[in-house]
Amino acid sequence: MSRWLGAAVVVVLLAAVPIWFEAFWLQTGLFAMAAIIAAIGLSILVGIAGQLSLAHAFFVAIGAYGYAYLADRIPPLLALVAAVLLAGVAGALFSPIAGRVRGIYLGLASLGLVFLGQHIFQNATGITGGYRGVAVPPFSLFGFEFTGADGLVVLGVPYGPLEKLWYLGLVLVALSLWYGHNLVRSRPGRALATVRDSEVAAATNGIDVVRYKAAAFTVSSMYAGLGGVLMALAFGRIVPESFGLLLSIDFLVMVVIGGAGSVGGAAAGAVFVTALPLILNHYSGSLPLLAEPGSGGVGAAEFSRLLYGAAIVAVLLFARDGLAGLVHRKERVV
Amino acid sequence: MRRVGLLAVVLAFTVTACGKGGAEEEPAKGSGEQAVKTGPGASADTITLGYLPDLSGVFAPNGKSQMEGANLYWDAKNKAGGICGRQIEVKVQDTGYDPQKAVAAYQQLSGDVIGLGLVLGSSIVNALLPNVQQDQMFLNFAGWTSDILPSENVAIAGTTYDIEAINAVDFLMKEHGVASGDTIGHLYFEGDYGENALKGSKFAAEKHGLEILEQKITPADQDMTGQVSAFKKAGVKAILFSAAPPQAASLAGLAASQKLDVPIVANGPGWTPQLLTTPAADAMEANYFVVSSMAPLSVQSEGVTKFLSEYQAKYPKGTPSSNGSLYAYAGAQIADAALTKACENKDLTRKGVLDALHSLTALDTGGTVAGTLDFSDPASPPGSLVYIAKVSKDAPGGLEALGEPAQAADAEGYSF
Amino acid sequence: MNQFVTLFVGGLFLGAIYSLVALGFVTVFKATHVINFAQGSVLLLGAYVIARAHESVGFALAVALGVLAAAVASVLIDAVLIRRIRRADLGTLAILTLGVDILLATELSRRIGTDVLNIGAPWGSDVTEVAGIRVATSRVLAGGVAAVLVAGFWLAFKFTDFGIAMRSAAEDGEVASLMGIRLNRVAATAWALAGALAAIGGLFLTSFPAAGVTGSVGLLALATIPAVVLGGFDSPGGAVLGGLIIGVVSVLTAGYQEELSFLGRGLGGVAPFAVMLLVLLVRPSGLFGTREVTRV
Amino acid sequence: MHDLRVSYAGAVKALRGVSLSVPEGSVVAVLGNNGAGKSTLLRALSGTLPASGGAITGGTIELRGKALPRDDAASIARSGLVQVPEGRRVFANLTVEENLRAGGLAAPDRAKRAEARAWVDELFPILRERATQRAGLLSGGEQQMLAIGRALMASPQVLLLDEPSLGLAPKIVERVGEVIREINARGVTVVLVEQNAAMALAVADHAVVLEVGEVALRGTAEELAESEAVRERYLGVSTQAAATGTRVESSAQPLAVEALSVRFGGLAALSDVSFTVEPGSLHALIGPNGAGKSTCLNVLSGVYAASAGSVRYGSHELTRLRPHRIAALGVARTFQNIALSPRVSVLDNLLVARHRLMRSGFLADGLKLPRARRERAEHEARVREIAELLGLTELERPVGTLSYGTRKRVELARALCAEPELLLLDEPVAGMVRDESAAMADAISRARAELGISVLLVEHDMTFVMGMADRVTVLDFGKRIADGTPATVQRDPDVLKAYLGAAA
Repeated sequence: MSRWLGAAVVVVLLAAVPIWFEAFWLQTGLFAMAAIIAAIGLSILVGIAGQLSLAHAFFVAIGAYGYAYLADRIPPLLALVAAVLLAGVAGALFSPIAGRVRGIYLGLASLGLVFLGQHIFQNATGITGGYRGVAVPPFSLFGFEFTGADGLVVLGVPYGPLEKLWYLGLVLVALSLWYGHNLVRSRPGRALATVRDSEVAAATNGIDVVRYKAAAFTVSSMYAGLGGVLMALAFGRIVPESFGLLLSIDFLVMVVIGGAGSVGGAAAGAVFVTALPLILNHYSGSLPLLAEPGSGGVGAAEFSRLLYGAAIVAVLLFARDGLAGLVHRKERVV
Repeated sequence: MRRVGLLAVVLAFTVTACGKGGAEEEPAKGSGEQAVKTGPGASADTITLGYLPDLSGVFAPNGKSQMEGANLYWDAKNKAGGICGRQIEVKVQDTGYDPQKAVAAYQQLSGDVIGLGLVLGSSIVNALLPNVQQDQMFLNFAGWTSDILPSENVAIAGTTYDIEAINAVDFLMKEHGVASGDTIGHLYFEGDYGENALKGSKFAAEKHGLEILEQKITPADQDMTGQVSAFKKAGVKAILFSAAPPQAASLAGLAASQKLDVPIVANGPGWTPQLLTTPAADAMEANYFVVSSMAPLSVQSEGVTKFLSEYQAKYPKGTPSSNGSLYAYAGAQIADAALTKACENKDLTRKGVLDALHSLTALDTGGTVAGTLDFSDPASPPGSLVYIAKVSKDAPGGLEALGEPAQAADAEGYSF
Repeated sequence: MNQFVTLFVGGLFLGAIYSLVALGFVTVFKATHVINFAQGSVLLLGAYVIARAHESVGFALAVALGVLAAAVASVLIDAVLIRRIRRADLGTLAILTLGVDILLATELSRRIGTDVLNIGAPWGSDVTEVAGIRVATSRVLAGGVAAVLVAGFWLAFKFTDFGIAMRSAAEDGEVASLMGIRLNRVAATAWALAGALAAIGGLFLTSFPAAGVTGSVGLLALATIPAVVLGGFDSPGGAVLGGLIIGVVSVLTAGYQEELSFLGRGLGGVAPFAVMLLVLLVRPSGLFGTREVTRV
Repeated sequence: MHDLRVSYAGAVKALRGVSLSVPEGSVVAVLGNNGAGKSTLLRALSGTLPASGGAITGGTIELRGKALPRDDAASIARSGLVQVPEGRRVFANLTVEENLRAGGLAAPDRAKRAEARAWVDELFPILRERATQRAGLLSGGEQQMLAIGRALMASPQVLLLDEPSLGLAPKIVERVGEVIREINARGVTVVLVEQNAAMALAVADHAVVLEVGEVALRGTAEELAESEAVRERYLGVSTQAAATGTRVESSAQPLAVEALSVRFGGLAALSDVSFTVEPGSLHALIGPNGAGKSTCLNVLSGVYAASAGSVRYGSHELTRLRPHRIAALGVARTFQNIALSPRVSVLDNLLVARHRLMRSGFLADGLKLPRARRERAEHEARVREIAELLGLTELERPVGTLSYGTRKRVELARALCAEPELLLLDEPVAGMVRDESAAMADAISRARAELGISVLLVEHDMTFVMGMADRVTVLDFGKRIADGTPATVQRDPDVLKAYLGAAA
């Protein structure tokens, strides 16, 4: 009973955010939501299935570009679904390598995909617009446009694209968390965890290891694709530079400091990694330690970068189960 | 449940702390001559300008010197009384050259500023443009690509990379004996800057029957061995350069070492005085030229002299650069002119400033930017003249202007 | 043809520098099973110290200082951080070094700021003519130094007590410790060597024909990742060969950009990764890497 | 060594107060079954416990009155206590010469090193001949010589030998025995850890028998060799053959192994082995360490590829199937080293075995469709039944937090949850105390009776096997040396020899 009440309070509060918070917070929140969705996917791949991947940014880009390209041609909702499927197909196509190459070789091989992707996005100007990028068509659902054009006002607050996207983001995040939670404790989820802990044990329990590795890549890429679509919508315009190595690394950091294999941890890691620099920047004026931008000394941007590095080191040294481990103090497992 | 309760309290607290502030325009208050209509970013005693440089990403060095230039200008302006009685406040947000951060940074600034004094990078401007248009803000773009045209909101100090490249080809043909049928190499960055310059050089090449040998690189490429070798094999008569200083040093040094003794003409961002401390300094002094609408610091114009003296007073240890601090300085001059004009029009709203900007048809920057600037047509860059300068170890900033700013005849027929 | 030879030779010399950095990766991996992503910022640190010090203490001493600084920094990463979670999995250790890399690289680029620091090499932009091909002297020297160092490494690995301790520890750490080999000492030595190699790699990567030390030089170490993977993570020979291959591939794809323009321009940075992917498809553990064995 | 206590990861108590004193210049043998704590004892002595997640929780270790450090293997080695690890573990990619040099790094000085080198050359002339070859290319026996030689290079005062006879031919084992005596003759104290009681008792002065982390017997070698208790432990002789299980009604098909051979590189792990598991029977596959039992099991479950021969389950040829296909035929197995997911709950670990019986996939399960929920509920109910059959409670706990014995039972339960027709068990009672192993035997028998399955059991513990098997196949050095009922096998002279050596 109290759980339902608590959930209801959280839902109401989250739904009220656009009424109270300024555009900056909505924008930051949307980026965090996009990161949460994609990070859950990577957590399934790295944490549950034990397949190290540095290619996540590539699959995020497939989702983002896929949506931007398709939404001009088919209804945006279909474009969203198609973009997610497209990312899934890209993940499945990578599975011959994923099936053959193991461990750190897989991680670094997948790194190659990010560089190849960047090259393709820069050069396939017909679809991606090259370095100029492409405008992302606004989302619409059964004729309801996610733009400010309809002049919708709620409680005195004009509802523009950010306010509307906020709700789309909430729904997508909720669905992603729900699916992720279900998956972890389901037949395929158990199969993936067994593949991670012992491929031999998995195989002798009737699990087709190669197929499940490919499936893990596919599902994870579909998550990445969905995250990519939301990211594209939050941006309004996407350029190749957004989907580079740094983004891939960020995703891996989210998963590791969140606590590999924990869906909730990945979400927490995503919020931390995405929002930390934005929020530090936001408050840079009120933090006495930081130098004014442009005045030399340690500025907010450098400070947040240093904090990011220090957080990675600290979490790995002192909280090995990541942020998720801090919440659930579990018995230490061998 | 206790956790949820706590969360609710925290949230409620945050909510009350930062309720969504309205951003309505205030009607003209007061009476008589003082009645100036204001909007977001302008009050009775301050005008707030937003700056979105890159302070932590790949162009952080540029970003820092740009902020030096901007601060220099506005500090002096404020000391002299500000603009129509109002002090200018500068709000800076770092973009890290990351469109995602830039969008968030913009959202953070947008409620409080009247316009954007400087934004670095065309991918960032592209990402911001939908919002900027909706907010009717003016935006001073650091980066000279014509991709951004036509946009009502964007102001560029001077001309664009493609026009620079056309002028560069013209210069090579007139002064360095490049003739129809020759091949010119063009080494350019992937992305807006390089590819915009390439558009110009291709236009000029077609017009004059020249061949262009393209070599595209990325900022991560630091060693031009392969590129120089390709140029040498093709027997290029000259090289156009649209990349960054580290690549310039590598290119010039390698060309000299491979006995590829041809002129290299670079766009503005291809130069920094630091290059004179590299081993390639001699090679650059012999063959390196820069085409830019920003004045080389050796030009003795009123604006540049003023800039230099102010700069040395404020940053005795700093090194002024023409596409960093001087550019932001010139950008501030433009913003100043638009704001002043808007104030004269009694309309310090964002729209008012934008209209004021477009009414400037012959803005004289005192020579920091070549020629006078005309902002009336959003479809073409405000300036069309360029300085051509030669590397010289003795000149301030390492560049010595070759003659007065000029414009190649070809540029007239060029469509953006 | 002449162009091909010029490019090929240029690529080999560039590759020789990559080989040094890659050898550092492999040394650390063999001794401690860590993928050291901090190699890039250690490289930057070495180059930075050389560039800052050469004016006051002279080039030779500056190089010594730079190498020392990089080696010490590298050892500290191992001794202070890695050692505490030595038995963590590969991914965790790799991310840990990434965190260190972010810290070190951020601070160094802040210090370097807008500057392009001259590394101060006495040979400047001199050029040497070898069999009709003109190559930057610094590259020839780099090739020579790389050859000497690689040979020295090989000899030391093969014949000295240290080399035997190192190889024993790499093959079976537990048994090595049973033989009285101090693993922490072996690890520290490996990290120190990797740091020193990175600094020397940094010296040559930032001297002519490159411009000098900028904040982004650390990223150059990324270019050696395909080299290491290509050669096989635990194979020093593979690292050297991989470095050479990557050098040649990137210079050739740049030089033949016109002919390869159907693949899109600007291939130089991508080609090494593409080659790496192709090699991994055929040999999942690189050219000379040891295959992972599944134990039951 | 006094009252030594060691535990792994706080859960498994591997040594529970072992005291042992080794007189200078003697040879002391430490005997015991798999999991008795022999290796743990050596790890504690040599300071390598932390590397395997163990820790000394009590007691002291002293060498000549001086306490040894607990976790610094290198300085222990340098202080003169040098170990020859189990399974030889030579540095395969180093040459023979380099291996010896590696050993010499712990020698106190150059002179000692040279002296040791001369001695090694004298002891093992073969190593001299093969000095420039890679150690990985040597035969098993030569590798053992090299491993001993490598340890001698450090001029040890005390030499610890961990299972030096493991997987070696009888002639070589004899040679190893001689070498140990020669080494001892030079004044080096030797601690010999062995499963091969015959060999160990032949060379040792004193011996102790460890059993589940405690000293069960101690005495001089002669006393122990004559002791009935030792015979019982190694051959299960005193257990009455009457206890043999009866065959159960079964839907399983016969498993026929014919002329099976497996080669790793040049090494023959199995050669020409044949036997048949009749439906509903409990068939035991036994043999000393390194005899090829586990290899055989790995081929049956598809983990290793056979070099020659065939394995047929009913009409299916298993050697050509991938493991998950074999599982789909109703063949389940357990692992000697426990291959459970430690961070996952017992329940979920058990449900993994239902994989082949369940149908829901990424869509149905992820979206929690009613079909998937119903399926899950049905299977969970069945899993709980089986867990109860094996006495498993606390199904929500992560497996990694359970004791070793319980984990072993979870491992068995998981195999049973697959509803197999044929169950392959790899050393189900290794490392268990007597009560635990009795409970395990009981669990296996009950499961067999209730579920009607055939069982192929690989085991070390003779007592355990003799009590329950219908039929026994004995392997030694990859070859079948006996096959028949427990009673016949127990009296087979080849078997006696394999277990107790020629002396028995």
